[in-house]
Amino acid sequence: MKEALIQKEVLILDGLCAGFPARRGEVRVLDHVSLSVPKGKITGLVGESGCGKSMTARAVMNLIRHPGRVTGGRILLEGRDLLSMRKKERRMLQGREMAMIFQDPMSSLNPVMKVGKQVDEAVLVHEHVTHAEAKRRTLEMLEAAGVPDPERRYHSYPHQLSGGLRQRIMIAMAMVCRPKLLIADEPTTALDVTVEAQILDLMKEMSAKGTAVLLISHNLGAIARVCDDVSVMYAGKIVEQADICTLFDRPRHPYTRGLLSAVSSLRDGSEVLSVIPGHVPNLARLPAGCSFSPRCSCRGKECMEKTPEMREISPGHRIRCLWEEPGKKPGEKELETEGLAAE
Amino acid sequence: MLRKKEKQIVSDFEHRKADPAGPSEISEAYDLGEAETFGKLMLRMFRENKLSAVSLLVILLMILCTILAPVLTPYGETDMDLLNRLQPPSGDHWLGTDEGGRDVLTRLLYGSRVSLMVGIVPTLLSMVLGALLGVMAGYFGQWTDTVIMRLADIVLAFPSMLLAMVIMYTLGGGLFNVFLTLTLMNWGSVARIARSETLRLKKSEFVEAARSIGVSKWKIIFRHILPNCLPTLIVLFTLNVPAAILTESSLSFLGLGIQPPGASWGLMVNTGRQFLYNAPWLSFVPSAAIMVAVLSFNFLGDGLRDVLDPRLRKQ
Amino acid sequence: MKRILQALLVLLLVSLMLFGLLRIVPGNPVAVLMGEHANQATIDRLTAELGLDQPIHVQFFRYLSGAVRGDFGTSYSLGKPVSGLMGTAFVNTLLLSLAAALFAWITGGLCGLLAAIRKNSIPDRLFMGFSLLGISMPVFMAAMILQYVFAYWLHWVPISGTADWRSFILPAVALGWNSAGSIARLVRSALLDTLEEDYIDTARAKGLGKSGVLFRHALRNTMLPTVTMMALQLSALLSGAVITETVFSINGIGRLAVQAITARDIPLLQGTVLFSTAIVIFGNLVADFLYTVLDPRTRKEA
Amino acid sequence: MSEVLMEARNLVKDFPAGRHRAVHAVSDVSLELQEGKTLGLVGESGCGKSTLGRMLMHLIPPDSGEILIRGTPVTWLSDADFMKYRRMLQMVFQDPYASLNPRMSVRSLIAEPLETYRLHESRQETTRHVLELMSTVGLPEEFLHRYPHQFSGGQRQRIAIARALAPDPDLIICDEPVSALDVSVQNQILNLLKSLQQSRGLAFLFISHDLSVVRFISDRTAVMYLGKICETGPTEDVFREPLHPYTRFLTASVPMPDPHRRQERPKMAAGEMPSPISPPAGCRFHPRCPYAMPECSRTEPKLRRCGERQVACHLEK
Repeated sequence: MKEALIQKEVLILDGLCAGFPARRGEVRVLDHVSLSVPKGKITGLVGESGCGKSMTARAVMNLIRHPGRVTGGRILLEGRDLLSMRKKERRMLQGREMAMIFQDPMSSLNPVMKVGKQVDEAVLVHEHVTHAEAKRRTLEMLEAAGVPDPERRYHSYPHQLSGGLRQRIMIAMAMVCRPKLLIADEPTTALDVTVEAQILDLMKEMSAKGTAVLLISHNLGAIARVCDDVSVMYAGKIVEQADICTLFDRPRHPYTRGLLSAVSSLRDGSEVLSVIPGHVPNLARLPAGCSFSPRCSCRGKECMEKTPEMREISPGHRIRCLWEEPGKKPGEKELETEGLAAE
Repeated sequence: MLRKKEKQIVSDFEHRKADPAGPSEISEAYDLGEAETFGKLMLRMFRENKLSAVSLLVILLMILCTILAPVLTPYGETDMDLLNRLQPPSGDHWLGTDEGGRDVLTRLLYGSRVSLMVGIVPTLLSMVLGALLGVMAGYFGQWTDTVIMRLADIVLAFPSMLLAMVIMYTLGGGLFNVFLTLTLMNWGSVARIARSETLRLKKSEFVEAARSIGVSKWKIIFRHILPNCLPTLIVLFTLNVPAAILTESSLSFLGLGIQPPGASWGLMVNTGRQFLYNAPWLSFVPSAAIMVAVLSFNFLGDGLRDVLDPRLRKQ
Repeated sequence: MKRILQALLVLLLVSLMLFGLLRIVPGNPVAVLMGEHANQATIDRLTAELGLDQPIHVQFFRYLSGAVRGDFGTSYSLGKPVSGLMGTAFVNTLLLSLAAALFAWITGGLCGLLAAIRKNSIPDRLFMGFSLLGISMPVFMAAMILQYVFAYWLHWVPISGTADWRSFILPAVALGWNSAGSIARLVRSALLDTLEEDYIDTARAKGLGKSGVLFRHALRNTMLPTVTMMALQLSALLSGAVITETVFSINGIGRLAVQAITARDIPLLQGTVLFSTAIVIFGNLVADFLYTVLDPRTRKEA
Repeated sequence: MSEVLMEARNLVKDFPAGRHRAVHAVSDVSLELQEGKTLGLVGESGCGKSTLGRMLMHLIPPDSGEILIRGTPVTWLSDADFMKYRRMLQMVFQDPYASLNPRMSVRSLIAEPLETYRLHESRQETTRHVLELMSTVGLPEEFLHRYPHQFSGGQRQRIAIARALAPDPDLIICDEPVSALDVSVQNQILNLLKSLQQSRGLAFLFISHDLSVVRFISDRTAVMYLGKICETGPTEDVFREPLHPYTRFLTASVPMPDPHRRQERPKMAAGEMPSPISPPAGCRFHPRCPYAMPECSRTEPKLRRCGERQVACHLEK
């Protein structure tokens, strides 16, 4: 227990694997995912649809849907391994020590229950307090989450609220027990930009109060705005990991470079946008060797034979790529418009 | 019931359609790339749901028996044998004889003609009628919708048995009138479902896209809307057939359906009921036949629904 | 309010259609009633007495204004006012249907619930088999088997009639089995669907256990489709009552309707069918209202 | 200055929402689309931009106002009479998973407009044209007889584009064509659209909530808020120096993919866009506007011209 107290890392994923049975063997959705989420910081997890980032969140919260399951690795919350815990023990941590908010704030709230009651519930499950006390805590939290007129909103049903307000309710619900870890799975994807900015600010505020946040997003802009460290995911694997400035200034993995130049070419006024050719591979039929190799512009012969391991290239900067020399600059600006060329 | 994986795929797929921004990792991982022709779909259904395969076999067997009835039994449908009345099942009469000494098995086989036809023909008619009216109501809206759906409301407000009784009373008994009655009774619910499907499809982007090109109304209905309603309608068909068989048997049981000396399973139960205590097989054998037929269609319908249209489960 | 008006409109149209249907029957009903040997003068006198010589719309309005006041005319065959006949029959049908509905809702609901919780287990298979049997078996078959086994064979309950409460047990089970099957299947699939909703994940992420998720979040949402279904089952129950009442010789509305048809007694038939339909329409109204109570999304904004 | 291809004058559209209430989706919107140019239409969800696109497309009739194509009023033409203008304008929809009929093959999807306008005599000619279109948008020939569910989002959007190109239109209305796609695929589609525009002299109305996408593809940009246009102008001007406070707010809200510039964003308007059922009186943005003056809640600012730009704000006079 002592160790847990001095530990800075709230959440550590160590070689986490998850998958589900398919017709032939097993489809591996998460392949040795390792990352850590330190206290008081926002850690980003970025990738395109289908890369496994939501699955990571669900694995931590024990929400993987049947028939998917965790097949290996460890999930450590302040040093305690969640996977070896008893079911009930693990459940009691959920909502109290770690909480989650979801992508779609409409479908994530129970439509037939007043939102205030739904927040109350989070308190009542974990603490032996009166309903009045729970309500007081709820109102306090709604206020902190920036819900205007909390007393009135307490009695609203989800369909009566706007998307931004619903997401604030979700955040209040997640934070009401003051968890040590908050997992946010695409919290702003369903929202408009102006509201997105407000929600991101709110998350920043929460992390400043000491909560460790794992922010999952496909939006590099949102990641750049609030995160301290970032992991980039591709086809179930983490391909690059660094602090935010290093990742945006000196990306090393060709996929990260491709993503970044795709986004930045949209703004720097170039006539032709930079693209990554082809599209995300089907997890059931991953290419041999490096999963990214078919789309990689600087792949060598060995890329299609040898599976790269994660390795540290400078303190805190890890990549999963076979290319040794940084001077090589693999994957710099590609002017390929033929999207299907690589198929 | 047995197909979690399939359901998962479908639900994930639906989910992805509904919310394209939402990454759906599981469906990505599955191979959705293969085209599913109708044959492949059936194969998948049979692989995943053995019961539905068995049911289809039973139904085909029943139809075969119906056609081959004259070959399969040495007795005629109405051959009386007053010396052998109310005989229990024996070597000569596998399922015994009735109060007129007629062979029960023979009458069962001939009766299946009526019962299966009554199951299929009016259901088909009511599907066509209901689907057309429902699609029109949904697509054109306004007064077309009001008129058609009020009519459907009226039909659906009656307890179905009582409506059937009134119509049969007005028209008189007989096979053709049973067809007519069942068609009039059943189109309403089909129309309702077809309408709600149409409303859903009408809002879909591909119909809007067709309208933006300038495709004509009827072409949109026949090329875009009806083909997409088809899975729902097929499933509905297999679920309505057993309902029709049950209704006919109930009508005949009350003496309001098929008239003697014709044979239908319901009628056989009706006449057999007088001898319930000394010759119970007279009522129970045709009842069991009805049940087997209905069960088979229900199983088949369940299987089809799971493959073709998981949304229907809620209705 | 709008729903009530709509229901009244449907009821009006239903009575109109019923009236029309029963007037298409070829031949003068009075002549049929009197038999072959009646003389023309008597037939004419009786026709005039019953108002059957009036134009059809006059007959309809006369009937309608009577029906609103509770007067459904006089039964041809029994010679008594239809409303009185229906009064006694209604009590029996009500008792039977209520008992059947109770049986259907409780067993159906429980079976569906347990089957969904223990999805793909042996109890699930058993409950679903029981349900499928219910919806696949003709009502008369269920009735006859129950009658044969429990009344004729085991003598646990009376064979027929309405002598005491025990005689209602078999008819209620026979009648309710079918509905129980439909309800069980619906509850099961609705609950399984609800359990896949996103807000169930939210509840689990909050740390709620299985029962908490089920009772606090899933059940109420599962109720929504179920309530509509239960109202629909009312129509099925009244349909089935016709058969059950016949098999068990219960003097109810359904049996009255069958008797009316056999005796070609139009006022009686019209009265019973109209009355049953009114009950169904009323049941749907209640379901609509319940739905509004259960689902805040359908409520009007204050 | 190029010719005006399509013009909308004072379009209004309300949708009924229960008793005595209406969603004021589009209120008094005027805009011009020029031949061969792209107009970007940006705004948050629910601001009425899609409704506007559908009105221009003749899919829903406006309550009042006028639509002109090359100077001819077409607003109240019946569907049959409008047919001759249909060929000139086509549409690409947001959701590539929903905008293609799942039961039609690629061939019949792309051939549908060709058949509707009876552009070819024979089936072979139609097929040849379909193949030509497929190669234009970068789809290999062997996909001809496949069905939509066999394709990824980006490929489907290519099919939708080929379909829109089929009758050789002058204007394509793109309703959020890339918002359902991942970044790398999104860029492929945007490149395709831009090169098509240049090679074929197409005009686009590009509806999107994504400012950077609009910035890349548009010549001019119009910003919509709660059913009204609050600012229009050449894209670079609008983005570099927004005049309307809402535009300023919007451009500042977009998160930059650059961790060094995160604190640049000024903290401005809070809250969300109010419901279009009861829009605020006066300037519709005033409840959220940091510069709101008493006048703003009383009178509605008109769209005023200043140079090449137009802005509806009391501050800009």
